[in-house]
Amino acid sequence: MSDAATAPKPASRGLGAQQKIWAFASLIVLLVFFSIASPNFLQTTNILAVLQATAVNGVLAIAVTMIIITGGIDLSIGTLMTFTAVTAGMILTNWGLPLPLGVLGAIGMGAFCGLISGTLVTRMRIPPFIATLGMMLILKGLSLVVSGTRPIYFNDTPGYTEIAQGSLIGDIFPAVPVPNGVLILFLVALVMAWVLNRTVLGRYCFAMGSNEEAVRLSGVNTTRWKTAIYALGGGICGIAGLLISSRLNSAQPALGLGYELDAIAAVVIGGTSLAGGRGSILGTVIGALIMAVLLNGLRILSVAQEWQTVVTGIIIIAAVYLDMLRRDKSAV
Amino acid sequence: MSDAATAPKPASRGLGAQQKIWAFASLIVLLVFFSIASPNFLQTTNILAVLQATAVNGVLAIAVTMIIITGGIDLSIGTLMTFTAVTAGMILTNWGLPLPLGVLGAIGMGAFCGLISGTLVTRMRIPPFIATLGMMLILKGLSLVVSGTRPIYFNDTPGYTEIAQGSLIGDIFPAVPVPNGVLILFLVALVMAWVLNRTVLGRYCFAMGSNEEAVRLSGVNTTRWKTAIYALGGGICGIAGLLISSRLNSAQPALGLGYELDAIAAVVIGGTSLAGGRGSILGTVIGALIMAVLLNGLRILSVAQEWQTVVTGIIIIAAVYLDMLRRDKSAV
Amino acid sequence: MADLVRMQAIDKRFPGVHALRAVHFDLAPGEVHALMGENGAGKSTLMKCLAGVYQPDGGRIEIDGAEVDLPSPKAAQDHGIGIIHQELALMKDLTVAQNIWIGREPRRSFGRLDEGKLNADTAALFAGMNIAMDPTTPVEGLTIARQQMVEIAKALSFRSRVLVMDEPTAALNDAEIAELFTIIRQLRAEGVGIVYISHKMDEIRRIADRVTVMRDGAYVGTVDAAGTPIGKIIAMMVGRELTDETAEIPDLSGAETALEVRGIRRGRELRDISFSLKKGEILGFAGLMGAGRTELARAIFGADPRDAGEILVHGRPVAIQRPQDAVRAGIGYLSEDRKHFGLALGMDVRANIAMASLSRHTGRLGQLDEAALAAHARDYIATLRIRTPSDRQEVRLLSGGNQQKVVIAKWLLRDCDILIFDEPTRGIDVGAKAEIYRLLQRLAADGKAIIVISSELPEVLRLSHRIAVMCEGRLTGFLPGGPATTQEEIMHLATLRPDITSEGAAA
Amino acid sequence: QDKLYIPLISKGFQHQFWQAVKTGADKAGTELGVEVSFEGPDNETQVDRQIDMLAAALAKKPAAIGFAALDSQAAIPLLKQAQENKIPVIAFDSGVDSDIPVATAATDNLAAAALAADKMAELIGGSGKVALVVHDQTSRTGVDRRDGFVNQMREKHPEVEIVDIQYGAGDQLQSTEITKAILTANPDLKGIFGANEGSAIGVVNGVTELGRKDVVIIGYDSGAAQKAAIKSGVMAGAITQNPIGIGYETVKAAVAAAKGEPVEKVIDTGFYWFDKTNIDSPEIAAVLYD
Ligand SMILES: Nc1ncnc2c1ncn2[C@@H]1O[C@H](COP(=O)(O)OP(=O)(O)OP(=O)(O)O)[C@@H](O)[C@H]1O
Ligand SMILES: Nc1ncnc2c1ncn2[C@@H]1O[C@H](COP(=O)(O)OP(=O)(O)OP(=O)(O)O)[C@@H](O)[C@H]1O
Ligand SMILES: O[C@@H]1[C@H](O)[C@H](O)CO[C@H]1O
Ligand SMILES: [Mg+2]
Ligand SMILES: [Mg+2]
Repeated sequence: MSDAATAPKPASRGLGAQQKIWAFASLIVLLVFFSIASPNFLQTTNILAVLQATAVNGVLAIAVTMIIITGGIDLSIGTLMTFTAVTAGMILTNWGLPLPLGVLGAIGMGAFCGLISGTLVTRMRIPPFIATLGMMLILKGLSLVVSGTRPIYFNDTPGYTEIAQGSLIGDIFPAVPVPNGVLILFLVALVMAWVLNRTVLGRYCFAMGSNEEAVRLSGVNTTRWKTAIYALGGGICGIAGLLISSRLNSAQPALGLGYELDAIAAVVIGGTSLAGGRGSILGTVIGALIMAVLLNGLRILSVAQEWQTVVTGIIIIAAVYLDMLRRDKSAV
Repeated sequence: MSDAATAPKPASRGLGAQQKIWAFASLIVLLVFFSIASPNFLQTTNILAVLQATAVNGVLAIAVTMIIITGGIDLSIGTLMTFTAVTAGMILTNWGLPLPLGVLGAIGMGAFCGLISGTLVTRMRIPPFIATLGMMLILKGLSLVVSGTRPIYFNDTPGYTEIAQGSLIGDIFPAVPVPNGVLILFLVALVMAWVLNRTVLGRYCFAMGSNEEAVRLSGVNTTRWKTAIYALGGGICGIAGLLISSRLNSAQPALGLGYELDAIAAVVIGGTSLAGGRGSILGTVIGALIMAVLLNGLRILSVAQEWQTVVTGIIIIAAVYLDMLRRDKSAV
Repeated sequence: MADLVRMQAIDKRFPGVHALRAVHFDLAPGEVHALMGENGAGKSTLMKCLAGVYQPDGGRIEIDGAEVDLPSPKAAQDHGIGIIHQELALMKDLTVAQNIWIGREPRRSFGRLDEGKLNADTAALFAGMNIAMDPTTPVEGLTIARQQMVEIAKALSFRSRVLVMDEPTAALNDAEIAELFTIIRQLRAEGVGIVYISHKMDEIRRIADRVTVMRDGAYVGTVDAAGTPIGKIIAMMVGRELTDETAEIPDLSGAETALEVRGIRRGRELRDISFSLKKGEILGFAGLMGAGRTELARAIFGADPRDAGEILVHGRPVAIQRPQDAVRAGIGYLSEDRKHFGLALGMDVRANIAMASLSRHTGRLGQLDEAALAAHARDYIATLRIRTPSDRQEVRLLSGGNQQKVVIAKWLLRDCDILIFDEPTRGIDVGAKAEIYRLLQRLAADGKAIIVISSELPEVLRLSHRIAVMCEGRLTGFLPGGPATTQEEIMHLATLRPDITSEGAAA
Repeated sequence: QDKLYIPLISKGFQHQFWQAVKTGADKAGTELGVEVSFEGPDNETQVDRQIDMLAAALAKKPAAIGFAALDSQAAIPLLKQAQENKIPVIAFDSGVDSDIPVATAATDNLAAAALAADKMAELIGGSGKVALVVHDQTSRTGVDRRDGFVNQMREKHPEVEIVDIQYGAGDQLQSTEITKAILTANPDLKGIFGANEGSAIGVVNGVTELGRKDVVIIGYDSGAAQKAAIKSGVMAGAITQNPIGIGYETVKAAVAAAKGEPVEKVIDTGFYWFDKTNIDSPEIAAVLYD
């Protein structure tokens, strides 16, 4: 399409682009450091392991990136992921329906729950932090209720583990057995980057994050668009739910809490502003990679767990500080 | 004091007052409901247990209320609480110093860590969410490092458990053995309500939360004041650290994560706006009480644990929704 | 006698913009020195350098003949420099009094606030300014005009030796402006040096002693206010002569009705308002502050709820509950508060211009036609002379007047049949103002129906084909546009409060 | 209405292990005609949450109470309150450092982990590198299983080198990533011990994802996935406790104590090694859960 090629980049990306580069620099520094520190780090299998480890957090982070750009937040993404996994488990294992229905069911349930969060935020005007904190608890409880507090295994759906663990790429190029989970992460990232930068939905994300009232007074149905963005985020959480449950070959109903903070950290390390109005998917993916590389590297170096935590905290602050340093002082 | 009586009330409190009444209504509804539903609920021992359960979360919530009113957030309050408890443990148990030094040490360490968070937020311009997310991890790790991943017991400091568990009031009026922890919660609340409504520091909290740039342009050293507010919040986390470790007669180094969300939920249920600029300590205390009553009541009714989670989520949303309902529709 | 302030060869660059090029400015004690220039000429930037908000990249600032360094607003305050910023900088959650004394609140021991003294001092300050305002009102509920009064009161409270007023009257009506001028004259008599920035040319005659003109970030010259014809000052500003045209009132007797409003009501703010508007007509709304014109516009547009009332567009009733209903029905509304209601400040010029029209440039998958949006943006940047390095510049980096033009462009692009402009020339320079007047006339000639709300009576008179006047939520009458109507007639209707007899008769 | 009421305050709730304890408790409740409730915090760090649960349980005036202390000292004031109100306390899963509990139904985690160490040494041929993936760095069960395993190796199998111990919160996904990192850093690793169900599954996943077939995996607890891994040979074997038995015995002892009958002070519910060979035997099958 010619217009995509000729059109200059939107400003939100102009700024975003620089940020990405900075987050990217942090990533490179970490990669170089760990490569030197451990000869085992830069092996194909380990690189694949790092990518694989990025997939779930990366997809969740993408889900919440858009929402954060609107100036909102979604704390329920972790437990929603679990709830969608449980949903897939119910459909496939308990009801014995075919795989595609399980996939659609998980994504649909994610979108539906996102719709509820979105409705709470828009129509009922509950601050996103509280609406999604409530949803986080509700979904956590419901996952346990629905599953009967028991993991649901996918043993009867043999294709299920292929979703994250198989390798379509490896089938074609056996030298690079990139797991499907990673492929899905990059596909989701590509699609969402397109949505954010090229579509009207993405434009409204940035605009509402910048000044929602001005957008409303421009005749835009902000209620509907914002609700749609939460629903879309929920649908993407459904993809994360499929990934994690495929990897574990089971829906683990007790898991999920805490995943939201990791995802949000990835988003912010990637240069998206929690105040809304600016951010990028590429940044988020780099942020998720930074976190995965960091944890993997520290584990390979056998850094004691307690120090791993300390170092992660420092790196999160440092990565964002680097980003601040280059920003215009007067920028808000 | 005549001028206090004649002076019209500041608007920020005027608004706050209404909100408090609504949160208060939710609290009363819960109390009435549980009293009817279970004869065991309205016993003195249970009421005291509820109050005792409110103490730690309440003090933490007060610590973060001020920070939220400035438009910031502090996610590190939970692990900072733990770190101050570990500090007290080091001072009292490992070094064998006298009790007052342990108390001062915990509060001082809290203030110091708050100072660091504040500096990250103000001087290094790192968004509060990230600065304190990083601090949350750093302090979590450091608690484990310093304690050697083992609880530190206060068996050699016999007075220590008295801090939260003794009852000065009970010594005087044996009929109402209100634990000191509860007394401390109310003292902290009183002092902080005074600070927030009657002092310059409090005024700048509201002002910065309302429009920080305007305050800065008015010649106020916002950097210094905001840093001070984070330090004060940290000091109060130190009090929470003393309370929890006194209650457990031990500093539990792994505890703390997740407490920040409960505290923030209490603050928001109490009518303080996460956008900054408005809020009250009384509201926060009521918010913390609502959460404690709710959990205790559900337990007394033997509601299944997974449903407890669901109900808590719903009530958090409902309490804030009630508050929204009465607000002017056009208010942002 | 040494100059109070002397700014020499001040230079200031922003990324992509050379905002000040070796600008000179001086101020004597006891003078009102007007600083003039087109939107984006650099007036606010120069004064922000003096107020310690920006650090100049070059040049020197002297106060009482001694060079000073002004690294912060506080440092400037300590030198006796006070400023009223062009953009309101208030804390909406605080009261009026708390806003005025922020950073200087009367204290007692232990950092305790003396709230009683705070409010008493404010009451005294307001009394001196002849303003009736309760010091304990939260700022949030105030209209822009009243917020502006608070800013002025705040600046006065400093008892500064140098007082910078950056478009203080942009939101004020004539009575308030007169009040302000009384205060300014009094300060001048006390020896205060006042820098006065405004786009209202008549004010220069009334209040200024000297005028310094800037253009494109450069110093053009300083002239005596009394002895220099306005036309010459304008020529210095815009680099050419402007011709002033008056409105020709078209014959609209055969035109069809575009908008009809029947019995709009809301509480005490809007009381049973009905009127109609024809295609090709410009209907001016005049009234004092608080008359309810903005409220009426927002109610028609669906931005605020109504208690009662019907709206007919092209003769057909339309249910307008929310702004999107209005826009769908072909109504556009340009708000009086661009910062809060008009612009996504963090986004670029192109995105803001496109904001109301995205649905028209969206493909089947929701993809945007960026090329078309870019072309539109560049068109409007050219036609409205928006001073911006490119259509990708973030709007927050534009000068106030240029931001206003972006909002206008947004509604022009949307191409509504009915346009409501609320204070469309607020903060806009003379040259641009004339362009906007011409634009409105052209739009009307093209068959658009236009409502213009303005607090500047000359503007209402100059633009309107018909004038509606409001007072306290009521429509008190209509007057014909053009030279036949006088300001006095408008003021009469604008102060026509319902008298006891009519209230009694209604009951 | 006259039904005895016996609350169990456990260390956890969501883990399958605790659900198995609950199953045993419910079973005893039905058989003995008493009302049983079961509650525990989200994770084993939340000592004060457990105390609040205990307080609420005491307010319900129970006939007796079952308690699996996260930190035995922290609960002492409330346990004293129970004693004063003549509510017998039965400790389960791990002991309480106090003479208040009238009985304790627990597993000796130190001994159980030592058995795992013996089996590991045997299966890797007496020497080589091994690693541990443990669920928690601070909780009693995590610490005991780690120390039990490590000390036994040090004392009895000095040829075996423990190269790494990492903690995955019992979260399968985290434990998977940890396992992969450990294997990357130590390509010549011979065996990994996963110290609870989630950790053990994580180890299995990590080893499988890396396509390694030469690593000896020893697990802990049971659950469907772990049982399958043992049957398929991916996991060499595991230690199981008797969670259903723990729950059952706790309620049984509580009822007896409430009725003033004598109870045994220590009820050893035992632990067992199970592998491919004995997994289907009736004694083992009875102590496993899905
Ligand atoms: N922080 C900034 N970053 C980038 N450009 C800026 C910044 N502030 C001002 N500018 C630019 O500097 C120029 C001068 O702006 P300034 O606000 O001083 O104009 P002004 O004369 O006050 O105009 P107006 O009459 O519209 O208020 C404009 O082109 C504006 O876009
Ligand atoms: N003195 C006042 N104090 C508080 N609120 C006021 C005051 N005057 C007006 N208002 C509020 O403003 C509303 C309408 O005022 P507004 O200024 O928007 O009307 P307007 O005719 O559009 O005037 P403007 O010239 O400011 O646009 C009133 O209904 C009232 O709510
Ligand atoms: O074995 C159980 C569970 O695995 C739980 O994770 C911790 O407590 C232990 O006793
Ligand atoms: Mg200006
Ligand atoms: Mg108005």
